[in-house]
Amino acid sequence: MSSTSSGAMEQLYQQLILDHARERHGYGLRDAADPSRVGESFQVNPTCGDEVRLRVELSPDSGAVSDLSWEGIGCSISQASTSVLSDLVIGAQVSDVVATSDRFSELMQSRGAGLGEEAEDALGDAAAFAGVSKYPARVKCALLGWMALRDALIKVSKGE
Amino acid sequence: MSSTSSGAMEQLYQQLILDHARERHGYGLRDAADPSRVGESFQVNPTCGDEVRLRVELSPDSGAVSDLSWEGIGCSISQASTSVLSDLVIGAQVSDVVATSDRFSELMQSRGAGLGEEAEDALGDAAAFAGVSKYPARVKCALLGWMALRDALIKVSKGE
Amino acid sequence: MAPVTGTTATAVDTGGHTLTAAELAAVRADFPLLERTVRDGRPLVYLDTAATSQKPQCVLDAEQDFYERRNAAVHRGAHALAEEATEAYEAARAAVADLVGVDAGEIVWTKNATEGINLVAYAISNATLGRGGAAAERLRLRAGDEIVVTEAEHHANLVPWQELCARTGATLRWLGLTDDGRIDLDTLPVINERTRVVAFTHASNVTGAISPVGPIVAAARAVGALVVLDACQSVPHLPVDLRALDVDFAAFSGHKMLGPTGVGTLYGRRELLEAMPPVLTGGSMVEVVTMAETTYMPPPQRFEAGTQMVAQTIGLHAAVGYLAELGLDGVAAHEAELGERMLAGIAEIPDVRVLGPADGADRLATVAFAVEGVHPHDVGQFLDDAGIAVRVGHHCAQPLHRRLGVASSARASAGIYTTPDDVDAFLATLARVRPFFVEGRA
Amino acid sequence: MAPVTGTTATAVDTGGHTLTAAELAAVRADFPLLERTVRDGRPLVYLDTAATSQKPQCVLDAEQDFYERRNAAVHRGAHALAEEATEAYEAARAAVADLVGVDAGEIVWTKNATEGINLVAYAISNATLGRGGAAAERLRLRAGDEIVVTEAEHHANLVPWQELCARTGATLRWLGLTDDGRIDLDTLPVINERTRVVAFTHASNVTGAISPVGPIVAAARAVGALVVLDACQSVPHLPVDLRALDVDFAAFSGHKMLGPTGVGTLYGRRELLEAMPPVLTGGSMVEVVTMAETTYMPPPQRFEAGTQMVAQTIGLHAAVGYLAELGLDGVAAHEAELGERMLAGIAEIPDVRVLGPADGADRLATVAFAVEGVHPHDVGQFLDDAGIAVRVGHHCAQPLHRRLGVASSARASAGIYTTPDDVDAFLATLARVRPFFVEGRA
Ligand SMILES: Cc1ncc(COP(=O)(O)O)c(C=O)c1O
Ligand SMILES: Cc1ncc(COP(=O)(O)O)c(C=O)c1O
Ligand code: FES
Ligand code: FES
Repeated sequence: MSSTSSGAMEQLYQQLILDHARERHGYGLRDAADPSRVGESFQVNPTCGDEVRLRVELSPDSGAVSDLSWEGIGCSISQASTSVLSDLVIGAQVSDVVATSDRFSELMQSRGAGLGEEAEDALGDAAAFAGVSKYPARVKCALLGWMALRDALIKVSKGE
Repeated sequence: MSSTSSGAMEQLYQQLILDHARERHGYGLRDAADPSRVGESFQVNPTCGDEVRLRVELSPDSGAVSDLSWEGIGCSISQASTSVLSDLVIGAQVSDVVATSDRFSELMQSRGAGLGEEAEDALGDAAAFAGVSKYPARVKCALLGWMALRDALIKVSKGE
Repeated sequence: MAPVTGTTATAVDTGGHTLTAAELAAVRADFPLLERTVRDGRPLVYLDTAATSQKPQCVLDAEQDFYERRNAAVHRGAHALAEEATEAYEAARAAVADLVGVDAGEIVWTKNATEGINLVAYAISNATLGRGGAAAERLRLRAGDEIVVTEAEHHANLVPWQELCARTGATLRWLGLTDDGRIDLDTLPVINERTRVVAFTHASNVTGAISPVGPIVAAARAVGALVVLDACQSVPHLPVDLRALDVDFAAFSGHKMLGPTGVGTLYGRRELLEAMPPVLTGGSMVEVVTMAETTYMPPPQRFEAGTQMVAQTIGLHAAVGYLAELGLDGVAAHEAELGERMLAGIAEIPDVRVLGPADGADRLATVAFAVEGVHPHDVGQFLDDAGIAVRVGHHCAQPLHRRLGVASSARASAGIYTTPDDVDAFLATLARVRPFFVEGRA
Repeated sequence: MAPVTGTTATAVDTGGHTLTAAELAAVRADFPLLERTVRDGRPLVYLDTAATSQKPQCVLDAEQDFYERRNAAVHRGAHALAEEATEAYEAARAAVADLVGVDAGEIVWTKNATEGINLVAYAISNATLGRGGAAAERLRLRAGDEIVVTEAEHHANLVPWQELCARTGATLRWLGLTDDGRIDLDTLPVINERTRVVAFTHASNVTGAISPVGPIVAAARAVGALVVLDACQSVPHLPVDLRALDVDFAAFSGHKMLGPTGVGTLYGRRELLEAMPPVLTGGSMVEVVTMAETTYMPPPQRFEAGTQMVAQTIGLHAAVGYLAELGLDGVAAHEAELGERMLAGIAEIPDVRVLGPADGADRLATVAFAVEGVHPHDVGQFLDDAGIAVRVGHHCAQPLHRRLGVASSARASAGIYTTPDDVDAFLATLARVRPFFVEGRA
């Protein structure tokens, strides 16, 4: 019986993750400057029942994410992941956001193998979640906010 | 691989059974002298789909079976058993018929053990079916006619 | 407990008392999986028995032996193998019936408890659509009819009734809960003369609370409602006599009672099964079939369409034999001791709250809990890292969690093979959870 | 045949050809039951594979290994065991999907094929009662709608449609048969613009006839009807590509394809599964549950309520691996040879008549027959006494038997492990049946 937590826990729950889980950047839904440029998505993780509601607002030329805010409940992984996402996405070009989101999904599907240094560097703080990919049951946690983001972007582009 | 049929087949399919299966005593439904003293039953063996329709007529005092006839399709065991039943039942007291039917059911449930000489003697030709009780899947064959008989007797007593 | 004939294996007879350390070691030796290690070599501490139990070797052997020596289609063939398979299959039914005090003809095989409950709901719904002739009259729902469940239900005993209501126009109502998760008998008046079915759990898979069956059945009987008992969590852990409980239907699952996956049981009072139209239809449950119409066999066959989970019923027979040999009263005594130990231990850990009854009376050794400020999934992950398997999530009981003011929880649950050391390892690791997540690391 | 990842065991790769004697001996060595004797020491000649197949050791081992090392509730836990169990369970789904050329998300686990067909029928019936919202619109039946089956169907693909008609008011119609038991394409005009579902068998479990899938599917497509294929007898014996066959649904059973009892498969075209309301409801198939209402997960989970037959899916994975390694074309070639041998042998026995196609083209090695003047049960009993296991009765196909002018029949059916010697032993004993019963004994 191990009596101290193994290194695996420190690797999974990096200090950056615990900090973001506490601070939750972007938390609290904000009203939009221009409702026609806003997309909102509500996602549930059916395994645990946790939820996120996420709102994006695009710049007038639709090229960039001018604002993003969210609310929800979930585990430290999901809360931290959505918090990091907020930092990465606000102000970024939509095309870059989509690329980051793809890369992050790929990282999550990597089953602990990672994506290599270069690709992970490009993920910035989101690379801290690499350890999650070792735990298939937690991958959905890390992706919950990102799925909401993708869905919200689709909605705003469709003008829903 | 046995190349001749084993003694088990001769024991199960006694010559008496094969003969009755061919001759089918009581076969062909007969009209009743007095319809108010007639009971009829239709039974299906759901495992094989075989059927029997059996008609009994009681004596005017209802004490005896004055006539019995039947029709149906089925295996040699079921045909022979109903044929033997006809011989045993026509002219017999209803109370004796019920006792014989109980004894025959018991024999069929005996899983090859039989009922002992005395009880089997009392069954007359129906004792030839003792071997059937070793084959659970065939017990219903031997009982098909007897079930119809019991049901027909109940019906006539209810005046249906 | 009446002795059950069939494959049994353990030498341990609890005599109704809790197990000695040596007896417990002997029991554990029967469960091969308990020897494995997880997460880089940590010994497994399996505290997820309420989700699914581990299986003793005799269950695996019984199934294997069936496949190696007797496998054949049952109730259909006249050849030697088919005879033997049919006999083994019906002996399993008799053993399960015996365990819960009913007749073999009242036991219907299902793939799990969920199917059993759905079977009752669909039979009622088919009766309402006119199937089953005059015999099914008493099952037909009419406008204004009500079905009553409780807020404590597993989704398996809630959603089928919601759907039945949606299909028929009946109304779903429910008994409420007290703050510690017990069925609140003050809400019994919800059961009224419009109530046609009362469906409730014998024991909660979240709070471990054992339901007050007597008063609920009495209320249902008083208005002539049918009673459906979800016995999933009781049959594996307590002596259960369904006849004495006076319920009309009860469902439970093999995989939670040391048996195989893929087999469950629906008990139905004989005259009700006889009145029910079939639900699944196909082979082995018919009498006469023409292209235009079909007549059906009597129960239980009427409800067993197609080739059944034969090998699994034989495995379940072995599990029932194993439980009966231990004695369910002994199982209950052993688990009660473990439950007390868990509750006492948790009470000493700051910021951990038990969801459900806090003391050991009328409850199972199934303990859901919340660690203040730490999400249950993170709690579970931390325990898992130490080799301790607990379940996290809503445990298929979202309304119950909502009622208790949380979205989800972590849950530790014990079985006959659980040791006091297992409980202690769990408690020691649980005490380190909040410091790890909330108080920050050195 | 695409190679299937997963547990496989045999060294035999047929390369699409029939088996040599040595290969056949190697295959048989994988099946422990085939070594047993019956009826006082007679070696078993198992010719009842169409009812249920025997299982290779690798299937038993895969199940046993699961219980001993990975048993846990799937899709519900975050602990290590649950992770491993979930992975094994989903890998099994992918393997089955691969075998029949569809996507894993289109495979729903059922307890048997019968449940799979009933699932489709109840989804349609629930849609007709208004469940499933706008998406389910295309599944709703209206007055005047028709469902078409054939006279060749197993009760499993007939009675559920009769019951669906009884529940909804739709009308059942059927394609007729030729005198040798094949679907009579002259009756195709029965399929018309009122037809909403066409359900038929890929291969008959009585006559062995393989159905003309192309023309029937074309007729159904022409009027926009859904096509449901009963693939119970085809998937175990032939290479089957469901996408190429262009059917909407297909059901088959694990126990007939070298796998365990208690597990079956329903294939459903993705957009149809997505449009279907759930049938069985309960845990693991819901998203948000309140006391008042519930939202459901996407397929296939939507149709998998409660704890599934997990160990059995893992056993089935091993069976699929075994079949794939043999190669279904090789299986078919081997069995075709045995079928020809049976048909040729029977043709030489006086007063024995084959029910179904008399030559080997487009048929399985499943041969039903009648011995003039001897009831099939007596035929079966006589064969059984010599250790030869055949099936007797109506084989869950009463209308088919009625159409062929008999109430029941005896049936011999071969599998990959059947030998020419098995067939010869059967023929030799069959030749002695009529003399024993009809010609009187010396
Ligand atoms: C053609 C056919 N359809 C359906 C079935 C039903 O399969 P199961 O009994 O496994 O549900 C069978 C086998 O019994 C069959 O042969
Ligand atoms: C109380 C209760 N009811 C019903 C069920 C459903 O059982 P199963 O998933 O075996 O159908 C469970 C277990 O999951 C349970 O704990
Ligand atoms: S556990 Fe629910 S989102 Fe992580
Ligand atoms: S086989 Fe049908 S009655 Fe004997």
